[in-house]
Amino acid sequence: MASAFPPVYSFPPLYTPQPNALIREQQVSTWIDIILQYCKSKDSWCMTFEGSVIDLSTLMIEIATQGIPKERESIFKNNDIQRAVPQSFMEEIWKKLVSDGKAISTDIKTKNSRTFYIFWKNVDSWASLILQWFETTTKLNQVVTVYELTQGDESIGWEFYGMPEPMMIHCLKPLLARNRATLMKDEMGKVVAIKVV
Amino acid sequence: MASAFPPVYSFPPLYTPQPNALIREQQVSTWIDIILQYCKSKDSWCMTFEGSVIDLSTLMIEIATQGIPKERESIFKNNDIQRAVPQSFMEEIWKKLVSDGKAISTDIKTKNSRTFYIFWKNVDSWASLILQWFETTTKLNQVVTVYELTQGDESIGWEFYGMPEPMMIHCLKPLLARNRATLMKDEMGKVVAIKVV
Amino acid sequence: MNSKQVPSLIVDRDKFYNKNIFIEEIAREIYEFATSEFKDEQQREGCVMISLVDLYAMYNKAMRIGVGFVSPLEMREACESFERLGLTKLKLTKINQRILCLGSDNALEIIKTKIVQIIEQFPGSHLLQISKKLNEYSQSDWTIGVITEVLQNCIDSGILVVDEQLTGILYYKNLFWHI
Amino acid sequence: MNHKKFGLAAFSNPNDKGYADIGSNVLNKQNDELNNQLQIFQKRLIEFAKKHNAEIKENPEFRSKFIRMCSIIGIDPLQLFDKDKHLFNVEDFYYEICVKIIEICRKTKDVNGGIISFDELLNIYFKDIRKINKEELEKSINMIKSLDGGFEIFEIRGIKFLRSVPNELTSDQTKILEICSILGYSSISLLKANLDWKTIRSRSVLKEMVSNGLLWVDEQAGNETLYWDPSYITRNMDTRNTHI
Repeated sequence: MASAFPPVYSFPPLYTPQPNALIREQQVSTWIDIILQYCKSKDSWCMTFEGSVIDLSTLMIEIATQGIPKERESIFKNNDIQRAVPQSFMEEIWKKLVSDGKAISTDIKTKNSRTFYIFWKNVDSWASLILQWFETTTKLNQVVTVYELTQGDESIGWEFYGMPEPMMIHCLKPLLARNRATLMKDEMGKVVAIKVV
Repeated sequence: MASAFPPVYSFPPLYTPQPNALIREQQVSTWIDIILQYCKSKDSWCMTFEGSVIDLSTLMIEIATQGIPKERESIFKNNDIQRAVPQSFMEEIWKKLVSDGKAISTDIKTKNSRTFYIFWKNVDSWASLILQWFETTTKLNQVVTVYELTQGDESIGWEFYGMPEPMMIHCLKPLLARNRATLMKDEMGKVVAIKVV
Repeated sequence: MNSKQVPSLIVDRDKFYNKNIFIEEIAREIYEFATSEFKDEQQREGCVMISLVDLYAMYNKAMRIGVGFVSPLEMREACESFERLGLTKLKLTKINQRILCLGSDNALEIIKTKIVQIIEQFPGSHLLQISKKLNEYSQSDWTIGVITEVLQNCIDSGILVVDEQLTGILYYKNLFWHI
Repeated sequence: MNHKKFGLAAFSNPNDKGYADIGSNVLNKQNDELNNQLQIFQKRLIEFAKKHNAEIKENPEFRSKFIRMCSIIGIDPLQLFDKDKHLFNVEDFYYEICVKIIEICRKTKDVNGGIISFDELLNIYFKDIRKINKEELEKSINMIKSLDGGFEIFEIRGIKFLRSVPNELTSDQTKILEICSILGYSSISLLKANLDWKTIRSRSVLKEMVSNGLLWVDEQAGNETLYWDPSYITRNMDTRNTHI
């Protein structure tokens, strides 16, 4: 498991916030790289504040039934070298991830959630890829449900296959901004479908 | 308390030995001024290596009873700006204080002590003042005990009032050199009295 | 010699069998490259300053792939011949007797002034903060080395003093001691 | 994973060596595909460069476009030209190493304070670009010296290092790096045990080195703060953990 990480992951001081400002900046960006690569390698869209990748629906069920999610393997804990990132430093890493646009709170409206969608590709790249899907599948000018786009058979093999819907909608923003996409909402205001022109 | 210090005392670089040699020299003399002024304002004759002013007898008692003196406010630690002079730099400052004759080890023979008598007036000035005292009090040509000179009623109001005896004897050196003073010792070789002509 | 194509920025060493001519040609090319590469800095900051080491990497990467890299020595000789060739906007200067830089007139003084201004405004800044302030509009890594040297120069001349903390070296204007 | 879906974005981060994929088949497959694509692309690029050698040489505009394309897709143009099948000029070999060394030193300076071991340069940074040996590396560094940029080679316990910042190490700093070269770290008690240093001295030198970015602090080792040498990150790298 640890071998899937870059060598710096086994470097004990990586887990202590470095006092030297120049090093600290590098250190935070090292953590960001590690998180993005990890999520990508695990085919995961979500990570908890504590650093566990997780299927969002599983998490919901755990919280609903036990009140708290169960303990999971965390990227911030390295048992091989017995080091762990302290909470305050996690805050700092998440703050930077969010401000860099590489993570957003899963509670997109309130931004209160302690779970994050992770963008191991940036939003623009996802948007281009989605556009490419519409072109390849000749779905341009057709109404396509978000479900179809993220879970449908025609998306199998595409990198965004399985992407949670709110994240997908977030990734459509660049297309909306360029007036290439229109969103369709149901009576509750929830986005259910999309048309790309 | 901090307001008793000059503005430079709140200047963070004061606490780092400056790499520029010319600046460093002035920095050390700034420290010396601060130390002398501080001792004077506190009516103190002694300072520990760590920068606390102290009544020598109190210190003796602490060392005798607890083995080490208790922690005190130190001039080298500025909590307002969270800076402290590193020990190696303290060494440098003390070295200069001693070589300038502005401090001597309280252990006058071995010079081993980590406590210093501080001369916020130089030895010659003290000597003249003492001479003046002998003249004013018309004690010339009389044998006067060191106790009388430093603690006697006739010394009240004189700047050297309360000066530790070994320090006083050190201050008499210029008078001895000019053959204006003679020391009287007890059977142990300890100076107990003095005659000034 | 260099006028088959217009305008030919790229010099192909295979065409030159005479070393002096080659050095002259790359001198012009380096000069033009540096001038155009740092046009923005020149306009915005009023000066250009880059260490020869960094320029060496940039110049070869940008201009010499495919025609053959120049050697460090050739680069140095070329820069040394600027004046003789009438290329006067950029000069070789050695900062702090240790780092060779290519700079425009008074570049060191101009950058010093800027850095000291920043430090006066933000006493206790460290290298990263200073370079971010200095490069507010363009984050160019190469300047870090120059900034370090300029800071060192300010310390050597007593304009700045340091506060050594674990966060790094924090810089202050020397307000209390004579230079 | 759909093959067609590897757009240019897949190449977007050239410095990312990816992770060794021992535990993850998916990642393995991904990387294989990525590497295949990369190799095919590189081959094409080299073929293209050979075919259009003359144009590239003659036409500066074309050349700068060609080089820009290389960097847009995240390929260091230097990677395309290796020692044996060099496209243009064989004697440029050392000069290209010089350029690469300078770039590596600049890129890693914030992490290592400007000090990097020969081993790290050779085994980590030059590994994927070009196979070179110690002598070639040293020869190149000596060439760089004529640029007066403060580059110096020094040795600690027989291990060669390159210093790319002009601050010479003090003898105390060197001694600490010597201790670090054994265990990876140093500490006040280690310095006491090995060099008989007093706490004050150790503390002030260690602090100075952290301040200068030469050491990283580790507060999770129990009673004592450990000060790690960043060159340890790659020193013990298992070769099977890196792919070519």
